[in-house]
Amino acid sequence: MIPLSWYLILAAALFCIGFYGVLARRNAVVILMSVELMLNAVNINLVAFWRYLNPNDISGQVFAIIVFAVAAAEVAVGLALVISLYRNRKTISVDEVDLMKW
Amino acid sequence: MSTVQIVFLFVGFMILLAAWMMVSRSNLVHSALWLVVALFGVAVLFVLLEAGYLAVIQVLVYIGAIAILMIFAVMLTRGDVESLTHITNRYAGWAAVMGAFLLFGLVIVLGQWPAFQTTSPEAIESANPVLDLGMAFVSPDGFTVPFIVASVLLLAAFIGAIYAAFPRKKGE
Amino acid sequence: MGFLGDPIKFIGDWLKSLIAPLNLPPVWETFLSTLTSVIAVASFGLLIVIFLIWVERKVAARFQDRLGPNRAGKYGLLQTFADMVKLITKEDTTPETADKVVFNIAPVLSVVSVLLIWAVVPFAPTWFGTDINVGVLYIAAVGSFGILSILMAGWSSNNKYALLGAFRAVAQLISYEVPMLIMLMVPVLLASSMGMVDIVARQDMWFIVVAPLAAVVFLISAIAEVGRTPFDLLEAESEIVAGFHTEYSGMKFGMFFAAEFLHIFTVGVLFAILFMGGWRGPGAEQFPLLGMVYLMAKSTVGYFIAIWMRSTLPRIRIDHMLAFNWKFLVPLSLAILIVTAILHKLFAATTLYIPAMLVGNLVIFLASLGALRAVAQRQRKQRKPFKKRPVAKAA
Amino acid sequence: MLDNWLFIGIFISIAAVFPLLPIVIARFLAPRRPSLAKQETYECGMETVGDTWVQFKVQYYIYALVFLIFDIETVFLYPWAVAFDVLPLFAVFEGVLFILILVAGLAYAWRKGALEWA
Repeated sequence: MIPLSWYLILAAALFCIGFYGVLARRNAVVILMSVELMLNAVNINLVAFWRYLNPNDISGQVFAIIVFAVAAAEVAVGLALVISLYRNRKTISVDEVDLMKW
Repeated sequence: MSTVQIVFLFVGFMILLAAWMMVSRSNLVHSALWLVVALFGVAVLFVLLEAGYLAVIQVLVYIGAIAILMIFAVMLTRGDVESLTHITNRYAGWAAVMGAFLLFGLVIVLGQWPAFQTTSPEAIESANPVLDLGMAFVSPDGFTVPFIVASVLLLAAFIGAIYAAFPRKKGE
Repeated sequence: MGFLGDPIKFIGDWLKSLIAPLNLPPVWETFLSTLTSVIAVASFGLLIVIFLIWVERKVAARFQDRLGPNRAGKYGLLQTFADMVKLITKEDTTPETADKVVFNIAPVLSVVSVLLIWAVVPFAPTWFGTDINVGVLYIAAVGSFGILSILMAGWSSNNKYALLGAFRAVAQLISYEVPMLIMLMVPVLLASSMGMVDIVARQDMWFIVVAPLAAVVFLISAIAEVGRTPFDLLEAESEIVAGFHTEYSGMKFGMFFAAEFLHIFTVGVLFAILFMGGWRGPGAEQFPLLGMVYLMAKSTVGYFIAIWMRSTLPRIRIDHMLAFNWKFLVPLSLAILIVTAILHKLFAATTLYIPAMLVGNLVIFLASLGALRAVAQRQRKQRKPFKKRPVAKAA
Repeated sequence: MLDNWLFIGIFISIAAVFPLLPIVIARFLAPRRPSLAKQETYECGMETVGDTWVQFKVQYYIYALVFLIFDIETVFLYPWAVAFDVLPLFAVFEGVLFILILVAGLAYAWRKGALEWA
């Protein structure tokens, strides 16, 4: 069988790639995609913990499903804001959205 | 090396490659398609973890809905011409350093945790995990409150997203 | 029993005896037997398309008072092979500006998405590809690859019509997936399982009897998922050239075409499994072959209705079609789900079960008819009076 | 359980090979005489004007959004439907409540006119 550590390292690497994407990219849509990657990394961890440490308690899966719901809500509102931003400012580059600085 | 391990390594490599391509492509649609590959890989991991229901909803929700939503959003915003030339902001180098540092730290911290050494899981006793899931969602000593709160959260996201995305009528 | 009793088992045993002397490790044996059954199921799916294309052309021709294909072979049976040869030897052009990789993946993905459904179809009591305990949701999930393939095809063509067609297609497909998902829940609820094998096994009473409205709504939304007339806004030849596959030619176009034909029959198969008892019928338990015949015969019901609708109804305008879905089918399907759930809980295993279900369905049906009537009357009142146009005089 | 999924894993690869075969065969059999006119974007013989990436209506996004919300709803409701026979009556009403809360969202979208195409 696969050791638990493989899953955890893979999830950590995926999380870090998403983290880099969030910090480095300028395009708001890609930032949201990177957030999805991070949430998926978390989900891998949750399910791996459920499977390896406590497989006969269903709460690990329930938690993962709640993460699904949260991810969907986040993406729906996030993209709606991006579209609204584009409509008003004609850009979705987060570098140029600096109204709050004034 | 068992067969399952080879499958895992292959899928894991595919996920990381796809994730990296996703954050480094300048073409936004390509980014979204690489995201789909990565998400599909995660679904395969769920299968390996014997969480079939999660694998299926991973495909249904992420590939069927979220990826489509992403591509629609890309099309609606047309992409900045500028961002095709330099796709990262000026902190990209620092972000890479911080990401690598984070990965390093995570692996170190995880390595000191005793459960990190777990190699083989116990068998799942439940005959039908999906049924257990359904019971857990609605039984009073289970997850009734999260179940209802999830629907309220979705309602809030629904209304909020429509309010934000829908163009205002004049005088509103 | 021998060959006629259970041909698949017969052939399987024969194949096993063939590889037995090789003394392969058990992993390889599992792999080989799985591979064989995969190839069997998948090629059955693809071979049946060749036949279906002929059937559909014949039936559609009869609706239009034509003969249909009748030159190539007896009754034109070889027509599809002729078409295949034609498609294979046609030049395959790729537009210069297209995104080549995505452009080439899309048609393959579209066939894969339909073919994957066949992995969980129970053909007969002991014949099924695999029985995963999330079968119904699996069907919905692989459908999302089809949606993705359309988006990929439309975007990578770098053609305004293709992109527009893809967007309209996806808007339609995701809209009609909502009532389909909700209606798939009704058999799951009645059978208390998501496995396709279980769902068939629990249908001592066909589910179409206890949930007729659910069956109808499922069929409508599933046909819309395929994108055939009257829901063929994906292609809409007269409006957006040929929709998302405008730029495709040769065999790649043929793949989209095959996927569509296979999909429409798959809808019939799913309808038969979920609502009409699948392979169940007299004698099917003893002779799996008979079960297969029953399943195919039942599948033609949904399939025939789809062809019938295609050759009878005109295309629906896109705003009407989406409004029909969101303002009628989705609320209706939610109402059906709630009523079915409550009635099933209250009356299951009592003698009143079937009458109660039927009354519940009838009430929803009448209420939805009343709602449609009220809307139609209101629209009629709002409409401006019709102006008489001058009629050209006969010379 | 993994055996069942092995079947699907192999099925995916075979299902990808099957449609690839005729395409590859066609590559060898079909003539290939590319010319500029053939490889142009086909827009009914007209020359293409402007960028392909035209501005789309926000309506498409709204439909995808409603779809996403209902998708997640089914994720919660399918386990409920599977466990249906063993659930007590109040649990049935919990599921109904879950549906009704989301119907409120649909009603909002309807009133706001977000479901209109035009």
